Amino acid sequence: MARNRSFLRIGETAVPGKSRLFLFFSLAPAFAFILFFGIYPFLFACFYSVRSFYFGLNVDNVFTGMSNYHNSVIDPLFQYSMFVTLVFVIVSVGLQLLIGVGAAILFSVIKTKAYKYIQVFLSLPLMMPPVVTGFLWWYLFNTDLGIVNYYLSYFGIMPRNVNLLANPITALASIIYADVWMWTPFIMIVTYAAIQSIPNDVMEAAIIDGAKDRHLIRKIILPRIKTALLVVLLIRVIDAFRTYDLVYVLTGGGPGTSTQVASLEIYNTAFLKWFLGQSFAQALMLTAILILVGNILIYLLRRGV
Amino acid sequence: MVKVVLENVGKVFKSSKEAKETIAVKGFTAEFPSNKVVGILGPSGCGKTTTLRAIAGLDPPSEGKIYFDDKDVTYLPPIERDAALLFQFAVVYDNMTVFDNLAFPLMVKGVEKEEINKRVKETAEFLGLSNILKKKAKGLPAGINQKIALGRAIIRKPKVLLLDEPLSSLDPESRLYLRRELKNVIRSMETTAVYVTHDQSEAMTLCDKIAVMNEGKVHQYDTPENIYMNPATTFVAWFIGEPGMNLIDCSLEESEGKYYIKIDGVSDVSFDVSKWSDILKKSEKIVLGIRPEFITITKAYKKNSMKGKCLVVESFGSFALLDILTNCSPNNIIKVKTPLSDDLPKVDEDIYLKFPTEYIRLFDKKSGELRVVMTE
Amino acid sequence: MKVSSLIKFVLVALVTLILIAYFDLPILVMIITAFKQRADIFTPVPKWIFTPTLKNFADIFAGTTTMAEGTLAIRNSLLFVTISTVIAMFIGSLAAYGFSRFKFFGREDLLFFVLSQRFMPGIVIVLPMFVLYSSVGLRGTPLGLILLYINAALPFVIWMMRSFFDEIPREIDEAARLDGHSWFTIFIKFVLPVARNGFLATFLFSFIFGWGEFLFALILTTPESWTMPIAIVNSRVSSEILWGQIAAYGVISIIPVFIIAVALQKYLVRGMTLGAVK
Amino acid sequence: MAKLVVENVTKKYGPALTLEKISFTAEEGQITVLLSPPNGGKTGICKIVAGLDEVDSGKVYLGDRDITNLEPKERNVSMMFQKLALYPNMNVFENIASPLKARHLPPSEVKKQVEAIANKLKISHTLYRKPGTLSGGERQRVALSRALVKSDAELYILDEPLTNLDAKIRASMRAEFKILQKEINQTMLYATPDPIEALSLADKLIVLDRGKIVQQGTPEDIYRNSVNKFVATLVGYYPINLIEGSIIERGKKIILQTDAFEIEISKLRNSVKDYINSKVTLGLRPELLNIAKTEPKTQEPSDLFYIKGDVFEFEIRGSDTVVYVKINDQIIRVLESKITKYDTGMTVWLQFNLKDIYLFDAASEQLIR
Repeated sequence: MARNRSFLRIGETAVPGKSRLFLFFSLAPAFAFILFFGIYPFLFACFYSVRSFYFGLNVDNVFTGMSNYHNSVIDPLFQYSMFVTLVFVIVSVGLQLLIGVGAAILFSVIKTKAYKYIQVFLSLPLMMPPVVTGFLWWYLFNTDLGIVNYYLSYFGIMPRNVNLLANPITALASIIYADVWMWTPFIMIVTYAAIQSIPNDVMEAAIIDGAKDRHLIRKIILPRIKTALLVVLLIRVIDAFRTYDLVYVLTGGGPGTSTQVASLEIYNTAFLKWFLGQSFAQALMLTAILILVGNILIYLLRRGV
Repeated sequence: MVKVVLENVGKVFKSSKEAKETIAVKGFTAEFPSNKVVGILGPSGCGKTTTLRAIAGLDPPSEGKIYFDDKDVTYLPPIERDAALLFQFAVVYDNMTVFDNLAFPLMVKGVEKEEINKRVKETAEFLGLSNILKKKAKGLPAGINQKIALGRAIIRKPKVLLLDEPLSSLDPESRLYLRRELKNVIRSMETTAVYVTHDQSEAMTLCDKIAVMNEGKVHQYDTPENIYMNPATTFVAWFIGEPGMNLIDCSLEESEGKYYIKIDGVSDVSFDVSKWSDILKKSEKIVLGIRPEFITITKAYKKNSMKGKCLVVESFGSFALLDILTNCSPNNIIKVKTPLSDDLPKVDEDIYLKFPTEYIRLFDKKSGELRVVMTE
Repeated sequence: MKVSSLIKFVLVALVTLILIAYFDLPILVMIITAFKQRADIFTPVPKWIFTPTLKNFADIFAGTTTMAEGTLAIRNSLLFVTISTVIAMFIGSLAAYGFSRFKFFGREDLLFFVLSQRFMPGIVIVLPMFVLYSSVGLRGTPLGLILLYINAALPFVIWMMRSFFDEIPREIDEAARLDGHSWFTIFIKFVLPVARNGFLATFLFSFIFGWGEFLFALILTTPESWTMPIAIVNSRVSSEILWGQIAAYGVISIIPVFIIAVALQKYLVRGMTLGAVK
Repeated sequence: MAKLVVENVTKKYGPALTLEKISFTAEEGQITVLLSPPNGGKTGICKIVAGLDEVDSGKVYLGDRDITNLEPKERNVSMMFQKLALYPNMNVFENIASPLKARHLPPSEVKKQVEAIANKLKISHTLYRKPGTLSGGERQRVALSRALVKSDAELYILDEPLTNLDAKIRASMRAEFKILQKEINQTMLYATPDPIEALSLADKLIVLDRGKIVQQGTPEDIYRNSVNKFVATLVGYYPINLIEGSIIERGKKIILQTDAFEIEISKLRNSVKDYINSKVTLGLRPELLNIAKTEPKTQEPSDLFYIKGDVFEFEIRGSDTVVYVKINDQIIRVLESKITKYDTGMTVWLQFNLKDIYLFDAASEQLIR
């Protein structure tokens, strides 16, 4: 019975010699990469996050305990960047969820055959390189040339010469707007697919039972796509926490530091102050948040979507 | 309590990819009498489920009309037809309790709470589900699931009950059990039931009338006995019965003013068919059909019997199934079903087959249609 | 009955149109701008009708402007991303096959460890690599970036390919083993061909992700090894913003991606959720 | 061709299934059939013999070789899978050729052997098509060809080869397979959940219940002397009637008393003497029961029993009739292998022979006789 606990199995069975060799060689290259490019940087960051490590500057690289962490936490700039990130994540992902799920339900309830083609059009923003997206919106929000300003003033919503990216509130709103533009299709498409994966039988049975659209949505559709929704939500939350490129291009963190999200703040600590030690500390704190969210996601994935 | 009338119902599926059309059902015309169970029987892909879905209103037919009594329902949505449908794989709403499952059809209609409670209780009682009403419907055995689905179907007392192979996904034991249950329910409910299945014993036991389908066409719509005794086409002859009819090529021959059927490739077997010569003369080629259970075997030669070699003997408790190698065409193996006895032929033994005249059916080879029933 | 379904149709059509306008109009504006003359861009009122020109594209390819790095960056992007994706596909598929076919102690944990790499903030990886590359001279080299890109693509490839392999009945492998084939032959000749659609989809997704990658390239490239996103960002630095050329550049950058996107519609959801939602 | 010996094989397959001390022999040139309901352990045994699953303990011998720890390809066995496992990316020819190619046979030889087996199984016309375009029956034949093309395999393992087919085609394939087996005359291990297939094909039948062998022997023997209720229920042509009752002694007679009827079984005194006054289950096979429409003349004493009852209902299935006879609220199924019509409620006499009755101990479910 001891062999029952064998480490290596094919399907339900312990792996015999030659198969074991193949298993090793199948995993080895990938793990060589992941260990080196995943684990090494992480350990490196951990090690230097507790040292006064300045890159290229003539500063003593010494152990400083938790002071990098401490200084980051009490740094108003870092605090503010975490706050902006949080606002960005909540508002942006919230809007995406609202519009995306709504559109997905609409399309599934009307059962249009054209969805296939509609999806192609709606998925385009998703495929754009983020930098191009950032640029595009930078152009669209441009005071003199952008169509956003033009049409907003055309319909009398605001004067033409307001620079939306120059005001802390509207700048953040603009970033959120662009992010919603970019990621809502993701939520919509995934939700739509989740709804489609509800067995046809179940939907038809409910229809035969006399269910109307609102019953279908409330009693059949929503309960069955719960988990899938949570998964996309978490993926979005994690990615939104890491957002870098869009903000970098659109506002560069400005005006001032008003849209300085966490990734940008860390980047600046590293490449403006060249204080890599502190930037590691900040990065690891961000990682900690992501690990927390990620673990919930992993728990859900393990339970099965 | 309505009669369902299908008038020349047809369904064509268009595949946008290959610009190809698949004819699923063609010219289905039949009347399903009220308060009876009608079976639609056929191999998979014969169009039986398509027909059922058209009656349910899930996919309207591409041609023809469907009436419930005199009302044209061809294009009505399911909700307005008052028909219930049971799927092959039982559908339960597994995020709800059993109670909520049963209550669902009433709830969406906006029936009063008290009335719902009462009817759910009644239905649960009737089907023996009372003790699990509070359970989540998830993870119950398939047999129970199908019962819940059945409960959901009958709780709103539908006029028409449609069943799409509801038993085929169950294990044999619960299948037998649920089959009897189903029979009770249908009898006590006064509803017109349409039962789709590929399993002939299910159709034969449950249904008052059966429509046998193949490749979109109805081959025969008749009582189970007639379908068994006088199959309308060679397909029905082959499909019904376990095993189905032996189908043997023959030719019509004339001698001294009399007409005989002779089996191709066998010289000394013939049957007098003078009485039907007018009908048979119209056929280019004739197929003789005889059920394995009606063939008699002897070890010694008798007049008008056919020689064969026994290839396979399978004994089945009370009877045996023999595969006999003969010179017949198109298939040189004739199946014989015979009661188990001590002088059963052995493998490789030569035996003689005799076809009792009254069980012989003659078909037209080209159209496959039944031409002559040799009973008098 | 008829009237209500007509209203429903109109309503839905309207919402669909609004959604398409919301999501595709900005892209349309970019495409239009790419074909505009300078004079047509700098107008107070957006011009929807104008005489199109190919000058912006021609300038990029001729290198006659300040965006001389343009064609180089296009070439770099194509090269780095293709090479890294191809390598990641093979390494990753092999590992995915191992994960799919063998049960071994800690398999699940290992798989989720792989997944966690996908959710690591890029900055945590790139800063240490910046230090390391600086010291070993890999900074600014194609090799350095390609290695990082391979690593970045691996979690995605492993998870996607595993979900495709899981759909292939184990009996295929077992039958091939009984036929007497070796594991490696089974993987290459029996399993991979069956998963070829999934393989292609995974490849294309990885390509798209690599194509749009920004942070690693920003920190680890020099003008000779700039990729397209970096070239675009840096074009803003010049004294006058060449809107037409930047738009043309953007159009070039989205062409391969859009072609792929149309081809990938069937696998879109799977790719975006690492196979978690099918 | 070789003899397969499985000795004390034990293997845990998760919480639902454990193979426990499986021991049996598959004789040279015979079909040994493993029969069990789904998830009874058949597939596990097939895979262990094939080398796809490793045993926890126990030994597997093929001929005089110990193959317990050999890789599948070193065992010289061939297997056909329930799910067929045809290679969808290869055409039929390449599928069948796969085992030959793995041995690096010259192409001309491969072609010759593939064509020979394809001919024998009547699939020559499909050789250059992909499996996806074939009908269910054709696919089955391709999978069988691929298993049989290794003509020097010492053992052929067939894991539910006919299960996926339509009932109609399955019956005809069964007979064809029987002829084929006679022709190629190889050692075969054949798993199936279908008792009819098992009874028809087996030289030796092994009945499994949740990972344990409950009975092995010839099909006839297992059918006649099923060791317990499980085997009696599984191995038959129609579900057996099971009637609760008890054995009592009345004077010198031994009586089997059930809710439905009483019969005298004094002749079985020797077998049932330990069970007097205890609860038993009477098993009556529907196919071994007869119905008389008129009252038979009884000649005492006789081994034939006649029990009066009335027809509750009857069903015509294919060319058989199932009659439900009601006797004191007990319903007994009778299978007649012909079509007979009855009126519901009419009085009939159920007729069976003493030698055809099964008695099981109600508690242990084991056969008493």
